[in-house]
Amino acid sequence: MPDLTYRQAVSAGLAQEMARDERVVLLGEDIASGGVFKTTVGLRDRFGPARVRNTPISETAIAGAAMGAAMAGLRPVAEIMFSDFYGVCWDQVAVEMAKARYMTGGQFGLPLVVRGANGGGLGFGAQHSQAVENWALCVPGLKIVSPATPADVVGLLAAAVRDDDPVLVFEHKALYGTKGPVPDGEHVLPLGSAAVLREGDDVTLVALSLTVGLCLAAADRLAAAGVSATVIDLRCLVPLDAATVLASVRRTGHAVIVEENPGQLGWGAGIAAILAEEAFIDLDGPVVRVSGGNIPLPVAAPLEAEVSVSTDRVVAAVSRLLDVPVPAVVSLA
Amino acid sequence: MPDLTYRQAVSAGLAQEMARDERVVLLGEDIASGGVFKTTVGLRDRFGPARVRNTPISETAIAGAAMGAAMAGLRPVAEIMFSDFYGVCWDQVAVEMAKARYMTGGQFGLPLVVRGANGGGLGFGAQHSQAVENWALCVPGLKIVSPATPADVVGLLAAAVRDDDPVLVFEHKALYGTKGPVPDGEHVLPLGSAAVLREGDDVTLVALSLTVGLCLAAADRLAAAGVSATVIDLRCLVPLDAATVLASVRRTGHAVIVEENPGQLGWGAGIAAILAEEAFIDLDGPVVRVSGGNIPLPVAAPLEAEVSVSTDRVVAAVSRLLDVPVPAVVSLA
Amino acid sequence: MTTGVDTALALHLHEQMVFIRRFEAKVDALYRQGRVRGPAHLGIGQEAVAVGAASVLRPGDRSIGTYRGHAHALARGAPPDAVLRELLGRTGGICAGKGGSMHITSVEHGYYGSYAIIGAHLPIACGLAWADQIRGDDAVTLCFFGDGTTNIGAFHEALNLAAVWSLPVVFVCENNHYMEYTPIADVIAVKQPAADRAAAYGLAPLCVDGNDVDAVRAVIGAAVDRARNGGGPSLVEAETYRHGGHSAADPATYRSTEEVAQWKLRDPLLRHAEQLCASGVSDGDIEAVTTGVAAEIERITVEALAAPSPSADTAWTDMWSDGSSRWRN
Amino acid sequence: MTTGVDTALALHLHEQMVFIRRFEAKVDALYRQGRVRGPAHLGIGQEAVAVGAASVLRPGDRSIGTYRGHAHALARGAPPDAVLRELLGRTGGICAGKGGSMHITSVEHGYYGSYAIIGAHLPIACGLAWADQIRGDDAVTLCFFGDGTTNIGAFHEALNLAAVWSLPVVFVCENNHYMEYTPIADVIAVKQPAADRAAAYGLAPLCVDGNDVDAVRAVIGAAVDRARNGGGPSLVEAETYRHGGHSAADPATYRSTEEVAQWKLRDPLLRHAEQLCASGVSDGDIEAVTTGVAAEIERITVEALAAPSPSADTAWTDMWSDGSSRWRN
Ligand SMILES: Cc1ncc(C[n+]2csc(CCOP(=O)(O)OP(=O)(O)O)c2C)c(N)n1
Ligand SMILES: Cc1ncc(C[n+]2csc(CCOP(=O)(O)OP(=O)(O)O)c2C)c(N)n1
Ligand SMILES: [Mg+2]
Ligand SMILES: [Mg+2]
Repeated sequence: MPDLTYRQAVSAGLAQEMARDERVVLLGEDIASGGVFKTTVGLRDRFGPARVRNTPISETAIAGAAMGAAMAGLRPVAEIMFSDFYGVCWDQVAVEMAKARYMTGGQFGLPLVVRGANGGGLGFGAQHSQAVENWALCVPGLKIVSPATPADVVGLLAAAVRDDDPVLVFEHKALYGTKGPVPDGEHVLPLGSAAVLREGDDVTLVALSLTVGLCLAAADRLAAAGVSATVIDLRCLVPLDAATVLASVRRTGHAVIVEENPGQLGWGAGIAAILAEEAFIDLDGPVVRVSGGNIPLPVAAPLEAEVSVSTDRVVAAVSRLLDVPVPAVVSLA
Repeated sequence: MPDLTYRQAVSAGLAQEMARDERVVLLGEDIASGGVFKTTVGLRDRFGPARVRNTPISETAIAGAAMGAAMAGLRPVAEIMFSDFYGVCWDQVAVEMAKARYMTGGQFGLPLVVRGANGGGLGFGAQHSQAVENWALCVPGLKIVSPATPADVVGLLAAAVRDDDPVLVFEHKALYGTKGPVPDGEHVLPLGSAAVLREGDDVTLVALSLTVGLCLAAADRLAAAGVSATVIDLRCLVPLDAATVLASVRRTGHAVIVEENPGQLGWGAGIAAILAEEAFIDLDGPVVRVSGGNIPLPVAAPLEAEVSVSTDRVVAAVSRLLDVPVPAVVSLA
Repeated sequence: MTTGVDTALALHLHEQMVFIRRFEAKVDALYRQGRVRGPAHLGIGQEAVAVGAASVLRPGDRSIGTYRGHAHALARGAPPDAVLRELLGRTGGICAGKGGSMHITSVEHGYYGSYAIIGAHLPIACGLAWADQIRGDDAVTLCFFGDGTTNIGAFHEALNLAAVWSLPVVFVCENNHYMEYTPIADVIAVKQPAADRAAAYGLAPLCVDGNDVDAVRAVIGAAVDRARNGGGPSLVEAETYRHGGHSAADPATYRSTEEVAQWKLRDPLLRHAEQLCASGVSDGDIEAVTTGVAAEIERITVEALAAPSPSADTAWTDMWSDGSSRWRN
Repeated sequence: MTTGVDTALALHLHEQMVFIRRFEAKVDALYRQGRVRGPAHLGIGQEAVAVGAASVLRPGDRSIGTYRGHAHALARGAPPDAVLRELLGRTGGICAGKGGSMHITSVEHGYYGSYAIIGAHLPIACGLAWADQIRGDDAVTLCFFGDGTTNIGAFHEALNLAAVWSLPVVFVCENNHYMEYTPIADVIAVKQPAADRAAAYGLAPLCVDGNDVDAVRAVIGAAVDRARNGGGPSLVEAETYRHGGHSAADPATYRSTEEVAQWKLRDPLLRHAEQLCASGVSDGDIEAVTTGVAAEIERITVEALAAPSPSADTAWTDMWSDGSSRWRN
């Protein structure tokens, strides 16, 4: 199991699938030279310029070309450099890709992937930091994947490429530099299967992407205070492994949902609504959400921190819910 | 109190504000001749071509021009003919308008309105029937209005025009033909104030736009079965009058949220999440959602009906929640 | 128009145009009877573009169009009864009742669908052509759209991408002089919405009389040949006119009766019938085409109207590739 | 460059260019020290465009630009210390710490902001100009963007709208020959990304050497005059080059050292200094400008670095027009 960074895992996952299936082709801005986030390094050299194509700054054309190519039998992977740029091609994604199969009565499928860098935390500001998976969750017809570890990057990206429906993969830009083991050989995970990363009895923490690490850290701190937490990484929003969340919450009686995005409306609300409807009888307390501020992301460090989710805020929310004192930060020394 | 149709109320509301403030200007496709939905009838003749401007088919330019004009002191009202077309200008709305005031440290405001026809029910199909208010609710920085009656169209549109922030007004295309009384003289409502249309003790029905009528009809049928329902029309999603909903649910102990959009993620999930977190202790049963199918809207009548919310489905959901027999349809004779 | 082969082809083109004309007239009538759900955008007056263009394609070539797409589907061979059933919301609809008039699609016949968001399908056309390019196939993609569509961003991005990647795609702008109710001249600063933009993508300006089916065949045929032989994309502007309103619901009062009358003199069917006569085809043979078409349309209409509605539960299929609409467990 | 007035102006332009150069060099250095949060896109090498263009504007005129916008803000008179504090995330930042390098804005000085989504501000520029047109003001809007931006849909829609509405706006494309890492020549099918597209909007192709501040003044000045006098929009392509990478984080290894060296010979500051000399300004006077600028930049840097970070609770202001961030009760 070699250790890869999350960004290397993107290249590795793409390479794995391109080697396996020559219908897999890439397109995006500056990807041929390795990409702005260095997530397509080496692929042009290995697979040639016909399969790794630079594009103009034309996200609508990128998304549309991916869709057309998928209709005609390729398996394109389009890069939308920052997921914020879905704004300029939202019609192609939400109104064309998501609906084409259905509205033609299933006359064709769209085996395509759109991937790019999502989320905040690096001071990129309001227009380069959004948690765009939530826009997509409003739109039936799109599968939504958001990996938290290098291994999951490879496994879920591979699954996305092999899937016959449009899959949006949201990589987290604040995780690109993180490292982790990736299984040797071909690695593929199923879509729609959440990972239970830690089992505990008192509360279920539901996380995705960046917030997985926050929840694991929070669980550590809570453990020191005698609170035992289950941590679930959803991995996918569509297909959603609601059963795993429901089963855990039925057992622990308490749920805290930790989402990076503004609380106004995001996937956390969707999970909370499912719990409030389907697990009501087993809930021993309110369904708590820890969300980002309802504000565009500011740049200055103390401001961005103020409006962002954090391990501290998760710990505080759980402590309040379970009515235990907030455990102090464990010293690393 | 003259009776106006909902579509006439749009023209009336715009005329009221244009007469009052000459900074109010309109732009959109085909609006000068009265508009595709006949919602701008007579305005070009009354206020002149400089203030009522036809545009090319360029929604990005329409939204952007509205934004720039607002920055420079006008109070533009842009028409996006079908709200589905927000897809082609989503960047302008979600990434520019919603964020500009904040990210410049408040150097300018954006007193603008974007309005258009939203929702399904008329067989317009997957690309002309979406409930787009949900996309907007994912994005802090946009006020969101969706009137259910002609009077509210005038009052809320007027408030939107007078507001100093960007306001999206979602008119419902299936309501354009409905009629209702509109107050004489100037009519303005506050933004962020829900309407309690009916008070009952057993359950709170939370509705918006098209679903308000469904809920009122459901409440009638439920009354015949001895169930007394409160019906709340949210009117706005941002600012959200959560207090009115919370107060009612605390009293009735039961909430059924009725939204037109796919349940995967929509404003109903946001309300459910608020209730599950803030009213948990007062809830006597699960928070129930009645939502549209997680599917693009089909065209054939029985198919569209199958995936859409209806009075029947609301009645059935309440009956199930309160464990009473489903009341039969009351004959109109 | 002198050989027997030519005459047979000319008669075939005529039959197609007449068929499409009569089909759409029937749709208009059914719409007025309240039998068509949702909008219906007819192309009456524009038939020569769809028919002429389709006639230069081979099986395996691809085409793609808009909500005003009945003609383009039928010209490629989409079964008219299945199209009609789609419009009427009956079983056997070509999109299973899920698309309606604006989304007629027949992949089996190379027609990759009708799109109802202005400009959205131009980038998709690039993708279709890109797939053929990558595989080294010599298929060509034809993409139809209107004059008003030249002002949306997707047009610009698609044309540029096609040119830069030298894709085997031919963009055909049907310039019928109006967006919905607004004359195109009001919303562009050039004379010709497509041709005057071609140079921005390094392309030649190509114009054709869109009401002359032979001219359409010649110009689009040459563009298709060029694309097939690796010569890259073209942008063709075909000048034409819709006799009716933007959709069946639009009385089109924004146009003068003189203007409409003027264009009806240039009706592509009339002109083609005249040419047929001139080339020696008898009035009787031309009549026979019309009679045959009318009978066929009557037949499929009766059958379609007799067909039941699709059952409600079919709403839940065709969503995902597994056929289901399940998004969670 | 013969009168005293001319010389004073020339020296002023020189000072502005030198100031912006030194300011950005300082930002680069601070970035390397890890003191700048988020990305920083420098325009070193392109100063003559911003300075020349701003010099033909009047108070009340509007300008608007991109993430590569430090120069454009400063050239309009935005206070450099407030800009620097914004980049460093200190109190007194011109956007209160909420914008950062990519969103520098100074409405007070007519600079309506820096936008980080490619092309998004071109339609916004149309709106600024539209407001002036409706009110009958004679203000002009200047809109800056890069070569790569000519390929996005918003460019097309904005140019067309401006032309059709005859808006008082001048679009200035700074053609620095690269999008991020990709040469513009790879992604267009014409030679000149802006000039070769002008005709599509009924506009004349206008080109200028963007490294020659006087040439910039002449060409953009004429376009501004035309717009001010009701002559409608222009599209100007200014050829230039960025000496560094796309952002401060980019080593720009995709360019040959020869290419960079070649362009550095055409450095707008060098050239302008030579012209100053030729017109009789002494080396000493030119030196003095540089020395003064250096001292000023040192001063604001020291002060900015000494300033505290903004307090966390200020994150919750400036959201809505009432100053709050409340979205529900
Ligand atoms: C993005 C978008 N904006 C607006 C519309 C509404 N609309 C439908 S058809 C049409 C006019 C299109 O004109 P043109 O391209 O000339 O095609 P034609 O209808 O004349 O065939 C408009 C504005 C739409 N469907 N999509
Ligand atoms: C819609 C969108 N796509 C992509 C990007 C990423 N991006 C930022 S700058 C840039 C290159 C822009 O090139 P150009 O217009 O030439 O301006 P320059 O940076 O050279 O000044 C790209 C692709 C973006 N910000 N927005
Ligand atoms: Mg047209
Ligand atoms: Mg550039």
